Amino acid sequence: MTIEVKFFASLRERVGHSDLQLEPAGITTVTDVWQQCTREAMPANVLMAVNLEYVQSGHPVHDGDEVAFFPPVTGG
Amino acid sequence: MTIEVKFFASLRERVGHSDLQLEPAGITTVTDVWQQCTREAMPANVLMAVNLEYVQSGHPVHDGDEVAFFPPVTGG
Amino acid sequence: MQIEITTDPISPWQRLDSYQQQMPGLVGKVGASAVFVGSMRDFNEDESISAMRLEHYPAMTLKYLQDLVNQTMQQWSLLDVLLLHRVGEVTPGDTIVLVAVWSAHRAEAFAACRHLMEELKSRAPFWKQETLREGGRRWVGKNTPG
Amino acid sequence: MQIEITTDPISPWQRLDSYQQQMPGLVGKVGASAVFVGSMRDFNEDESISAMRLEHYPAMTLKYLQDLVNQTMQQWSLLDVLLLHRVGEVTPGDTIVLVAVWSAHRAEAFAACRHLMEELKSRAPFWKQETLREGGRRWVGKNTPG
Repeated sequence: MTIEVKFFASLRERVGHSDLQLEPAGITTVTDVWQQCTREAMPANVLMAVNLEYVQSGHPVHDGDEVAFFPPVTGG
Repeated sequence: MTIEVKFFASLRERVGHSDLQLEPAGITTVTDVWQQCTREAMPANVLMAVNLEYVQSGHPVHDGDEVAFFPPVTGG
Repeated sequence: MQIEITTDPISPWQRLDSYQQQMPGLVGKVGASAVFVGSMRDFNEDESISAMRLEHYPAMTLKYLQDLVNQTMQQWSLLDVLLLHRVGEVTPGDTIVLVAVWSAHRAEAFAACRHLMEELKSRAPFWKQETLREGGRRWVGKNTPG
Repeated sequence: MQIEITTDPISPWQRLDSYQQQMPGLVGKVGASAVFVGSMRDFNEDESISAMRLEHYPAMTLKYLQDLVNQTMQQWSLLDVLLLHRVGEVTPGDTIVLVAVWSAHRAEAFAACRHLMEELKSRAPFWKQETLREGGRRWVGKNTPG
Protein backbone atom coordinates (compact mmCIF):
# COMPACT_ATOMS: atom_id res chain seq x y z
CA MET A 1 0.00 0.00 0.00
CA THR A 2 0.94 3.65 -0.17
CA ILE A 3 -0.02 7.03 1.23
CA GLU A 4 -2.12 9.06 -1.20
CA VAL A 5 -1.38 12.80 -1.11
CA LYS A 6 -3.48 15.55 -2.68
CA PHE A 7 -2.94 19.30 -3.17
CA PHE A 8 -5.69 21.74 -4.15
CA ALA A 9 -6.13 25.20 -5.65
CA SER A 10 -3.30 27.72 -5.21
CA LEU A 11 -1.33 25.19 -3.16
CA ARG A 12 -1.51 22.67 -6.01
CA GLU A 13 -0.01 25.28 -8.35
CA ARG A 14 2.65 26.32 -5.83
CA VAL A 15 3.77 22.77 -5.03
CA GLY A 16 3.42 21.67 -8.64
CA HIS A 17 1.54 18.44 -7.89
CA SER A 18 -2.12 17.54 -7.61
CA ASP A 19 -1.72 13.85 -6.61
CA LEU A 20 1.27 11.93 -5.27
CA GLN A 21 1.78 8.43 -3.91
CA LEU A 22 4.32 8.07 -1.09
CA GLU A 23 5.91 4.99 0.41
CA PRO A 24 5.00 4.97 4.13
CA ALA A 25 8.59 4.35 5.30
CA GLY A 26 9.76 7.17 7.58
CA ILE A 27 6.35 8.87 7.72
CA THR A 28 4.75 9.37 11.12
CA THR A 29 2.81 12.66 10.90
CA VAL A 30 1.20 15.01 8.40
CA THR A 31 4.28 17.24 8.62
CA ASP A 32 6.41 14.31 7.44
CA VAL A 33 4.14 13.89 4.42
CA TRP A 34 4.54 17.55 3.50
CA GLN A 35 8.31 17.40 3.77
CA GLN A 36 8.56 14.32 1.56
CA CYS A 37 6.48 16.06 -1.15
CA THR A 38 8.14 19.47 -1.42
CA ARG A 39 11.01 21.64 -0.29
CA GLU A 40 8.57 24.55 0.09
CA ALA A 41 7.99 25.70 3.66
CA MET A 42 4.49 24.82 4.88
CA PRO A 43 2.39 28.03 4.65
CA ALA A 44 1.03 29.26 7.99
CA ASN A 45 -2.56 29.18 6.76
CA VAL A 46 -2.47 25.73 5.12
CA LEU A 47 -5.36 23.38 5.94
CA MET A 48 -4.82 19.63 6.25
CA ALA A 49 -7.05 16.58 6.14
CA VAL A 50 -6.45 12.90 6.73
CA ASN A 51 -9.08 10.53 5.32
CA LEU A 52 -11.43 13.47 4.57
CA GLU A 53 -11.33 14.92 8.12
CA TYR A 54 -9.59 18.14 9.16
CA VAL A 55 -6.48 17.52 11.30
CA GLN A 56 -3.49 19.44 12.64
CA SER A 57 0.06 18.98 11.33
CA GLY A 58 1.08 16.62 14.15
CA HIS A 59 -1.71 14.16 13.34
CA PRO A 60 -0.46 10.57 12.77
CA VAL A 61 -0.45 9.14 9.25
CA HIS A 62 -0.64 5.44 8.47
CA ASP A 63 -0.16 3.29 5.41
CA GLY A 64 -3.25 3.56 3.19
CA ASP A 65 -4.26 7.00 4.44
CA GLU A 66 -5.32 9.83 2.13
CA VAL A 67 -3.64 13.12 3.13
CA ALA A 68 -4.68 16.48 1.63
CA PHE A 69 -3.21 19.99 1.80
CA PHE A 70 -5.10 23.07 0.70
CA PRO A 71 -5.41 26.86 1.21
CA PRO A 72 -8.25 28.59 3.11
CA VAL A 73 -11.58 27.59 1.55
CA THR A 74 -13.62 30.08 -0.48
CA GLY A 75 -16.87 28.32 -1.40
CA GLY A 76 -20.46 29.44 -1.06
CA MET B 1 -66.67 66.23 9.69
CA THR B 2 -66.46 63.34 12.12
CA ILE B 3 -63.98 61.06 13.79
CA GLU B 4 -63.87 57.62 12.17
CA VAL B 5 -63.34 54.76 14.65
CA LYS B 6 -62.40 51.17 13.79
CA PHE B 7 -62.17 47.99 15.86
CA PHE B 8 -60.49 44.80 14.66
CA ALA B 9 -60.41 41.06 15.39
CA SER B 10 -61.31 39.93 18.93
CA LEU B 11 -61.75 43.54 20.03
CA ARG B 12 -64.31 44.12 17.29
CA GLU B 13 -66.31 41.15 18.60
CA ARG B 14 -65.94 42.24 22.22
CA VAL B 15 -66.98 45.85 21.61
CA GLY B 16 -69.65 44.85 19.10
CA HIS B 17 -68.71 47.40 16.44
CA SER B 18 -66.36 47.38 13.48
CA ASP B 19 -66.84 51.01 12.36
CA LEU B 20 -68.27 54.02 14.16
CA GLN B 21 -68.49 57.72 13.38
CA LEU B 22 -68.18 60.08 16.35
CA GLU B 23 -68.93 63.79 16.63
CA PRO B 24 -65.67 65.46 17.71
CA ALA B 25 -67.29 67.48 20.51
CA GLY B 26 -65.69 66.63 23.87
CA ILE B 27 -62.96 64.44 22.35
CA THR B 28 -59.34 65.36 23.07
CA THR B 29 -57.42 62.07 23.24
CA VAL B 30 -57.59 58.46 22.10
CA THR B 31 -58.86 57.51 25.55
CA ASP B 32 -61.84 59.84 25.05
CA VAL B 33 -62.64 58.07 21.78
CA TRP B 34 -62.65 54.69 23.50
CA GLN B 35 -64.92 55.90 26.29
CA GLN B 36 -67.43 57.36 23.83
CA CYS B 37 -67.62 54.05 21.96
CA THR B 38 -68.02 51.51 24.75
CA ARG B 39 -68.51 51.03 28.49
CA GLU B 40 -65.94 48.22 28.39
CA ALA B 41 -62.70 48.94 30.23
CA MET B 42 -59.79 49.42 27.82
CA PRO B 43 -57.78 46.15 27.83
CA ALA B 44 -54.19 46.48 29.04
CA ASN B 45 -52.77 45.03 25.82
CA VAL B 46 -54.90 47.04 23.37
CA LEU B 47 -53.03 48.66 20.47
CA MET B 48 -54.08 52.05 19.09
CA ALA B 49 -53.49 53.94 15.87
CA VAL B 50 -54.38 57.45 14.70
CA ASN B 51 -54.30 58.00 10.95
CA LEU B 52 -52.57 54.62 10.40
CA GLU B 53 -49.71 55.27 12.86
CA TYR B 54 -49.27 53.59 16.24
CA VAL B 55 -49.92 55.96 19.20
CA GLN B 56 -50.39 55.83 22.96
CA SER B 57 -53.75 56.40 24.67
CA GLY B 58 -52.96 60.03 25.52
CA HIS B 59 -52.37 60.95 21.87
CA PRO B 60 -54.48 63.92 20.67
CA VAL B 61 -57.40 63.31 18.32
CA HIS B 62 -58.76 65.93 15.92
CA ASP B 63 -61.82 66.22 13.74
CA GLY B 64 -61.35 64.11 10.61
CA ASP B 65 -58.93 61.66 12.21
CA GLU B 66 -59.20 57.88 11.82
CA VAL B 67 -58.73 56.10 15.17
CA ALA B 68 -58.31 52.32 15.42
CA PHE B 69 -58.24 49.89 18.35
CA PHE B 70 -57.04 46.31 18.04
CA PRO B 71 -55.54 43.40 19.98
CA PRO B 72 -51.90 42.22 19.71
CA VAL B 73 -51.12 41.42 16.08
CA THR B 74 -50.63 37.83 14.92
CA GLY B 75 -49.65 37.99 11.26
CA GLY B 76 -46.81 36.37 9.38
CA MET C 1 -39.59 46.47 -4.75
CA GLN C 2 -43.01 44.90 -4.47
CA ILE C 3 -45.42 44.55 -1.55
CA GLU C 4 -48.68 42.66 -2.02
CA ILE C 5 -51.49 41.65 0.31
CA THR C 6 -53.68 39.08 -1.39
CA THR C 7 -56.60 36.72 -0.85
CA ASP C 8 -55.21 34.46 -3.61
CA PRO C 9 -53.02 31.44 -2.84
CA ILE C 10 -49.27 32.19 -3.01
CA SER C 11 -46.86 29.82 -4.82
CA PRO C 12 -43.69 31.17 -3.21
CA TRP C 13 -41.02 29.65 -5.45
CA GLN C 14 -42.91 30.39 -8.67
CA ARG C 15 -43.42 33.98 -7.54
CA LEU C 16 -39.71 34.32 -6.77
CA ASP C 17 -38.79 32.81 -10.13
CA SER C 18 -40.95 35.25 -12.09
CA TYR C 19 -40.04 38.23 -9.89
CA GLN C 20 -36.32 37.66 -10.27
CA GLN C 21 -36.63 37.38 -14.05
CA GLN C 22 -37.94 40.95 -14.00
CA MET C 23 -34.79 42.33 -12.37
CA PRO C 24 -32.18 41.75 -15.10
CA GLY C 25 -30.39 44.99 -14.22
CA LEU C 26 -29.24 43.37 -10.99
CA VAL C 27 -27.54 40.34 -12.57
CA GLY C 28 -23.92 40.42 -11.41
CA LYS C 29 -24.74 42.94 -8.65
CA VAL C 30 -26.60 40.49 -6.40
CA GLY C 31 -24.36 38.21 -4.37
CA ALA C 32 -26.94 37.07 -1.82
CA SER C 33 -30.66 36.42 -1.55
CA ALA C 34 -32.34 35.49 1.74
CA VAL C 35 -35.93 34.28 1.77
CA PHE C 36 -38.37 33.42 4.50
CA VAL C 37 -41.65 31.62 3.81
CA GLY C 38 -44.21 31.18 6.59
CA SER C 39 -46.90 28.57 6.04
CA MET C 40 -49.96 27.36 7.92
CA ARG C 41 -49.51 24.41 10.28
CA ASP C 42 -52.30 21.98 11.14
CA PHE C 43 -51.51 22.02 14.86
CA ASN C 44 -51.16 24.89 17.36
CA GLU C 45 -51.23 25.09 21.14
CA ASP C 46 -52.35 21.48 21.65
CA GLU C 47 -55.18 21.61 19.09
CA SER C 48 -55.62 20.32 15.55
CA ILE C 49 -56.46 23.21 13.24
CA SER C 50 -58.52 22.67 10.11
CA ALA C 51 -58.62 26.23 8.71
CA MET C 52 -57.76 29.81 9.53
CA ARG C 53 -59.03 33.27 8.68
CA LEU C 54 -56.58 36.16 8.37
CA GLU C 55 -58.04 39.60 9.05
CA HIS C 56 -56.14 42.86 8.57
CA TYR C 57 -56.44 46.64 8.67
CA PRO C 58 -55.86 47.23 4.95
CA ALA C 59 -54.75 50.86 4.79
CA MET C 60 -52.53 50.64 7.87
CA THR C 61 -51.02 47.28 6.92
CA LEU C 62 -49.93 48.56 3.53
CA LYS C 63 -48.52 51.79 4.99
CA TYR C 64 -46.76 49.93 7.78
CA LEU C 65 -45.15 47.45 5.38
CA GLN C 66 -44.12 50.14 2.89
CA ASP C 67 -42.42 52.17 5.64
CA LEU C 68 -40.78 49.04 7.04
CA VAL C 69 -39.43 47.93 3.66
CA ASN C 70 -38.12 51.40 2.81
CA GLN C 71 -36.35 51.72 6.15
CA THR C 72 -34.90 48.20 5.87
CA MET C 73 -33.66 48.70 2.30
CA GLN C 74 -31.79 51.82 3.39
CA GLN C 75 -30.40 50.36 6.61
CA TRP C 76 -28.88 47.32 4.88
CA SER C 77 -28.26 48.78 1.38
CA LEU C 78 -30.52 46.17 -0.20
CA LEU C 79 -30.86 45.88 -3.97
CA ASP C 80 -34.47 44.65 -3.92
CA VAL C 81 -37.27 43.31 -1.68
CA LEU C 82 -40.38 41.22 -2.37
CA LEU C 83 -42.97 40.90 0.40
CA LEU C 84 -46.24 38.97 -0.02
CA HIS C 85 -48.86 38.32 2.69
CA ARG C 86 -52.02 36.28 2.42
CA VAL C 87 -55.36 37.34 3.96
CA GLY C 88 -58.80 35.72 4.10
CA GLU C 89 -59.47 32.00 4.41
CA VAL C 90 -56.46 29.66 4.43
CA THR C 91 -55.92 25.96 5.04
CA PRO C 92 -52.93 23.98 6.35
CA GLY C 93 -49.95 24.05 3.99
CA ASP C 94 -50.90 27.41 2.48
CA THR C 95 -48.20 30.07 2.32
CA ILE C 96 -49.04 32.97 4.65
CA VAL C 97 -46.03 35.20 4.17
CA LEU C 98 -43.04 35.48 1.85
CA VAL C 99 -40.17 37.88 2.51
CA ALA C 100 -37.27 37.95 0.03
CA VAL C 101 -34.31 40.32 -0.02
CA TRP C 102 -31.46 40.74 -2.49
CA SER C 103 -28.11 42.32 -1.60
CA ALA C 104 -24.44 42.32 -2.54
CA HIS C 105 -23.29 40.37 0.53
CA ARG C 106 -24.78 37.69 2.75
CA ALA C 107 -24.59 39.37 6.16
CA GLU C 108 -26.94 42.14 4.97
CA ALA C 109 -29.33 39.67 3.34
CA PHE C 110 -29.66 37.51 6.46
CA ALA C 111 -30.01 40.44 8.85
CA ALA C 112 -32.54 42.33 6.72
CA CYS C 113 -34.72 39.26 6.07
CA ARG C 114 -34.81 38.50 9.79
CA HIS C 115 -35.55 42.13 10.66
CA LEU C 116 -38.45 42.32 8.18
CA MET C 117 -40.03 39.16 9.59
CA GLU C 118 -39.65 40.14 13.26
CA GLU C 119 -41.08 43.62 12.67
CA LEU C 120 -43.91 42.27 10.52
CA LYS C 121 -44.86 39.69 13.16
CA SER C 122 -44.72 42.11 16.08
CA ARG C 123 -46.23 45.25 14.46
CA ALA C 124 -48.10 44.71 11.17
CA PRO C 125 -51.87 44.73 11.83
CA PHE C 126 -52.90 41.19 10.85
CA TRP C 127 -54.90 38.82 13.07
CA LYS C 128 -55.45 35.07 12.85
CA GLN C 129 -58.61 33.23 13.83
CA GLU C 130 -58.27 29.44 13.87
CA THR C 131 -61.01 26.89 13.16
CA LEU C 132 -60.42 23.88 15.43
CA ARG C 133 -60.83 20.41 13.99
CA GLU C 134 -62.98 19.47 16.98
CA GLY C 135 -65.24 22.45 16.31
CA GLY C 136 -65.22 26.11 17.30
CA ARG C 137 -63.07 29.09 16.43
CA ARG C 138 -60.49 30.97 18.47
CA TRP C 139 -58.34 34.05 17.97
CA VAL C 140 -54.60 33.51 18.18
CA GLY C 141 -53.52 35.46 21.26
CA LYS C 142 -50.09 36.72 20.29
CA ASN C 143 -47.01 35.97 18.23
CA THR C 144 -43.98 34.52 19.97
CA PRO C 145 -40.71 36.42 19.52
CA GLY C 146 -38.40 34.86 16.94
CA MET D 1 -32.79 15.71 2.64
CA GLN D 2 -30.75 16.28 -0.51
CA ILE D 3 -27.18 17.44 -1.07
CA GLU D 4 -25.88 17.96 -4.57
CA ILE D 5 -22.63 19.26 -6.03
CA THR D 6 -23.07 19.95 -9.71
CA THR D 7 -21.38 21.44 -12.77
CA ASP D 8 -24.83 22.26 -14.21
CA PRO D 9 -26.45 25.69 -13.83
CA ILE D 10 -28.82 25.92 -10.82
CA SER D 11 -32.27 27.55 -11.15
CA PRO D 12 -32.83 28.05 -7.41
CA TRP D 13 -36.57 28.81 -7.34
CA GLN D 14 -37.46 26.09 -9.83
CA ARG D 15 -35.42 23.59 -7.84
CA LEU D 16 -37.18 24.63 -4.63
CA ASP D 17 -40.57 24.38 -6.32
CA SER D 18 -39.98 20.84 -7.56
CA TYR D 19 -38.25 19.74 -4.34
CA GLN D 20 -41.07 20.94 -2.12
CA GLN D 21 -43.66 19.16 -4.27
CA GLN D 22 -41.88 15.93 -3.38
CA MET D 23 -42.41 16.42 0.36
CA PRO D 24 -46.22 16.13 0.66
CA GLY D 25 -45.93 14.37 4.02
CA LEU D 26 -44.74 17.64 5.55
CA VAL D 27 -47.75 19.76 4.46
CA GLY D 28 -49.23 21.19 7.65
CA LYS D 29 -46.09 20.32 9.65
CA VAL D 30 -43.88 23.02 8.12
CA GLY D 31 -44.43 26.50 9.52
CA ALA D 32 -41.22 28.08 8.29
CA SER D 33 -38.76 27.82 5.42
CA ALA D 34 -35.56 29.84 5.27
CA VAL D 35 -33.51 29.95 2.09
CA PHE D 36 -30.17 31.46 1.17
CA VAL D 37 -28.99 31.77 -2.43
CA GLY D 38 -25.43 32.90 -3.18
CA SER D 39 -24.73 34.11 -6.70
CA MET D 40 -21.72 35.30 -8.63
CA ARG D 41 -21.06 39.04 -8.73
CA ASP D 42 -19.21 40.78 -11.55
CA PHE D 43 -17.05 42.84 -9.20
CA ASN D 44 -14.77 41.84 -6.32
CA GLU D 45 -11.96 43.60 -4.47
CA ASP D 46 -11.77 46.54 -6.89
CA GLU D 47 -11.72 44.41 -10.04
CA SER D 48 -14.31 43.56 -12.70
CA ILE D 49 -14.70 39.80 -12.91
CA SER D 50 -15.76 38.12 -16.14
CA ALA D 51 -15.81 34.47 -15.04
CA MET D 52 -14.88 32.15 -12.21
CA ARG D 53 -13.81 28.55 -11.76
CA LEU D 54 -14.89 26.62 -8.68
CA GLU D 55 -12.61 23.78 -7.66
CA HIS D 56 -13.37 21.33 -4.86
CA TYR D 57 -12.16 18.18 -3.10
CA PRO D 58 -15.06 15.95 -4.13
CA ALA D 59 -14.99 13.18 -1.54
CA MET D 60 -14.26 15.48 1.39
CA THR D 61 -16.77 18.13 0.30
CA LEU D 62 -19.58 15.62 0.15
CA LYS D 63 -18.66 14.06 3.50
CA TYR D 64 -18.26 17.46 5.15
CA LEU D 65 -21.64 18.68 3.89
CA GLN D 66 -23.42 15.45 4.84
CA ASP D 67 -22.04 15.59 8.39
CA LEU D 68 -22.88 19.31 8.63
CA VAL D 69 -26.46 18.84 7.43
CA ASN D 70 -27.06 15.88 9.75
CA GLN D 71 -25.73 17.77 12.76
CA THR D 72 -27.73 20.89 11.87
CA MET D 73 -30.98 18.96 11.34
CA GLN D 74 -30.64 17.42 14.79
CA GLN D 75 -29.59 20.61 16.55
CA TRP D 76 -32.59 22.62 15.30
CA SER D 77 -35.12 19.78 14.83
CA LEU D 78 -35.44 20.53 11.13
CA LEU D 79 -38.01 18.76 8.95
CA ASP D 80 -35.95 18.90 5.75
CA VAL D 81 -32.86 20.44 4.11
CA LEU D 82 -31.87 21.03 0.49
CA LEU D 83 -28.27 22.05 -0.25
CA LEU D 84 -26.93 22.61 -3.77
CA HIS D 85 -23.45 23.87 -4.71
CA ARG D 86 -22.10 24.64 -8.15
CA VAL D 87 -18.56 23.71 -9.29
CA GLY D 88 -16.64 24.25 -12.53
CA GLU D 89 -16.92 27.31 -14.76
CA VAL D 90 -19.44 29.99 -13.77
CA THR D 91 -20.28 33.48 -15.00
CA PRO D 92 -21.77 36.55 -13.25
CA GLY D 93 -25.38 36.02 -12.18
CA ASP D 94 -24.99 32.25 -11.86
CA THR D 95 -26.20 30.65 -8.63
CA ILE D 96 -23.25 29.25 -6.67
CA VAL D 97 -24.99 27.90 -3.57
CA LEU D 98 -28.54 27.24 -2.39
CA VAL D 99 -29.32 26.32 1.23
CA ALA D 100 -32.97 25.72 2.17
CA VAL D 101 -34.32 24.48 5.50
CA TRP D 102 -37.86 23.59 6.59
CA SER D 103 -38.98 23.58 10.22
CA ALA D 104 -42.04 24.03 12.42
CA HIS D 105 -41.06 27.49 13.68
CA ARG D 106 -39.18 30.45 12.29
CA ALA D 107 -36.42 30.87 14.90
CA GLU D 108 -35.06 27.40 14.08
CA ALA D 109 -35.31 27.99 10.32
CA PHE D 110 -33.38 31.28 10.44
CA ALA D 111 -30.70 30.00 12.82
CA ALA D 112 -30.14 26.73 10.97
CA CYS D 113 -29.95 28.37 7.53
CA ARG D 114 -27.40 30.86 8.82
CA HIS D 115 -25.39 28.15 10.56
CA LEU D 116 -25.23 26.02 7.40
CA MET D 117 -23.99 28.94 5.32
CA GLU D 118 -21.36 30.09 7.81
CA GLU D 119 -19.98 26.58 8.29
CA LEU D 120 -20.03 25.88 4.55
CA LYS D 121 -18.17 29.11 3.79
CA SER D 122 -15.54 28.64 6.50
CA ARG D 123 -14.95 24.85 6.26
CA ALA D 124 -16.24 23.15 3.10
CA PRO D 125 -13.31 22.51 0.69
CA PHE D 126 -14.24 24.68 -2.30
CA TRP D 127 -11.94 27.25 -3.91
CA LYS D 128 -12.68 30.08 -6.32
CA GLN D 129 -10.39 31.32 -9.07
CA GLU D 130 -11.52 34.53 -10.74
CA THR D 131 -10.88 35.59 -14.34
CA LEU D 132 -10.39 39.36 -14.39
CA ARG D 133 -12.02 41.38 -17.13
CA GLU D 134 -8.71 43.15 -17.73
CA GLY D 135 -6.97 39.80 -18.16
CA GLY D 136 -5.39 37.27 -15.83
CA ARG D 137 -6.64 34.92 -13.18
CA ARG D 138 -6.40 35.05 -9.40
CA TRP D 139 -7.36 32.81 -6.51
CA VAL D 140 -9.78 34.30 -4.00
CA GLY D 141 -7.78 34.54 -0.78
CA LYS D 142 -10.40 33.86 1.86
CA ASN D 143 -14.07 34.22 2.71
CA THR D 144 -15.14 37.06 4.96
CA PRO D 145 -17.09 36.10 8.09
CA GLY D 146 -20.84 36.64 7.74
